[in-house]
Amino acid sequence: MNFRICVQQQPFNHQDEYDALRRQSLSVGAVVTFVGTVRDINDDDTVKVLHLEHYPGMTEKELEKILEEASVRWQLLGATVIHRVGDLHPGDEIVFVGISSKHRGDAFSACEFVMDYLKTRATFWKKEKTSDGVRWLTTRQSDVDAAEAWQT
Amino acid sequence: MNFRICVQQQPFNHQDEYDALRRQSLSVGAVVTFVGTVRDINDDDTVKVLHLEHYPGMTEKELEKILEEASVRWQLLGATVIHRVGDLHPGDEIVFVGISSKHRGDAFSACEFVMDYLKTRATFWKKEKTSDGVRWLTTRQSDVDAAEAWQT
Amino acid sequence: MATVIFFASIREDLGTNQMSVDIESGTRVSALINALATMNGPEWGAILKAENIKIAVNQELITSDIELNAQDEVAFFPPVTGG
Amino acid sequence: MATVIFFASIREDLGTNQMSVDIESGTRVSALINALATMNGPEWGAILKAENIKIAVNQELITSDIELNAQDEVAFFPPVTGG
Repeated sequence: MNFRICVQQQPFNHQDEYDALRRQSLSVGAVVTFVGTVRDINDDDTVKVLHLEHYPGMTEKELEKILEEASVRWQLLGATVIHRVGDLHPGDEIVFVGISSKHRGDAFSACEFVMDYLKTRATFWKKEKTSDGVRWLTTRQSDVDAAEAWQT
Repeated sequence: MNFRICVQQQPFNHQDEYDALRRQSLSVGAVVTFVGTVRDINDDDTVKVLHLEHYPGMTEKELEKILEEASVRWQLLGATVIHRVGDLHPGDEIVFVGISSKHRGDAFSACEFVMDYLKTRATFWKKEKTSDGVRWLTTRQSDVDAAEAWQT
Repeated sequence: MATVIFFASIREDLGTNQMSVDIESGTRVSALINALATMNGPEWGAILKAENIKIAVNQELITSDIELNAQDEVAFFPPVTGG
Repeated sequence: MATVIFFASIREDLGTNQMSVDIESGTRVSALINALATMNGPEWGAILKAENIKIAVNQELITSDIELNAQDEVAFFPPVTGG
């Protein structure tokens, strides 16, 4: 089981990350990837810039814990999380989560689990510059609910 | 809502397919992709060649129906299914399913739904050449169960 | 003429992938199968009436013994295994 | 010296991102917050005692008023919003 965790300003290369997961071994039968991107409209306001801040050190530890838990719950062959920080713009990629496994059920579940936990546990914060001013985003109840659903 | 359905012998380009989904519109906030690949071992035998046959015409119609149903169940912005046919080898990509949407829950659910329905409804058949001879694969009960779980 | 096509293990078991069959509109699928067995040998009847065989008419799966039109495309195949 | 760090809206509200504070081992987190308010003004107490504030000690989230060691790294931040 191979983990790759990265917090970076620069864009990532989707094909490279996908290829690394796929080529983990010839046992790989399924690769699921998720990418979150900056939307042009959030809560009815036009987004100009999305600034992402994080807690260096703690973020990587939290992401590692999340991947550890995913690899206990499901049979995984590879898992990658890349999260960007700094100033992003509509259309930009924010986060990549990729999972490879023998069978598709494990990859689908683990990928969604990692995203749900990342949203509520990894130490990132978003600040939006919109047509209406600047605001720090607050936690969405739907994200809290999604993470809690894995605990039952 | 944009559909792309393709049955082809040649490999697909993962980055191109992902980019097309991501750039569907600036409303896209989530892209989930699934790729199924040929594993080197299946049911304890070493796989040398996996031959894929399909029913031209009916396959595309079935895939279209599956994407239609997914777009009724979830809020989607783009959906792509590419399935390869002909002779494939361990490590080769068999199928690509990609979904883009505003929010991640829709993309995750739709992508897994499309795969589960594709496995049980789209007119593809696999024939394996292994160290033990040649055999047509038979339906897995786990795939039937996965598809049925969406009907409740 | 109706077009009758076979896929995967069914195609291999029968040794043919496609044939044209003269049928009248209103012929039922079960009657077509019996006609194929009469023309080609009793093993055809056994193969095409096997329990888990799938039948599509004009590329739509059927689940009952419907009446065919003279120009229909009738396909016989095993359960699908793609993905 | 303990290192005290602030992130996101907390950092902006306090107007500082990091400071060093001389504490004795055994000092509770609540006592550290009171000391910060004494040093920097009562608004610090209000901000750092806000209901949904998160506190991490040595990069581990805490949920009770634990005792600190003299060299600990203590971080205050709002609920996370990444992904």
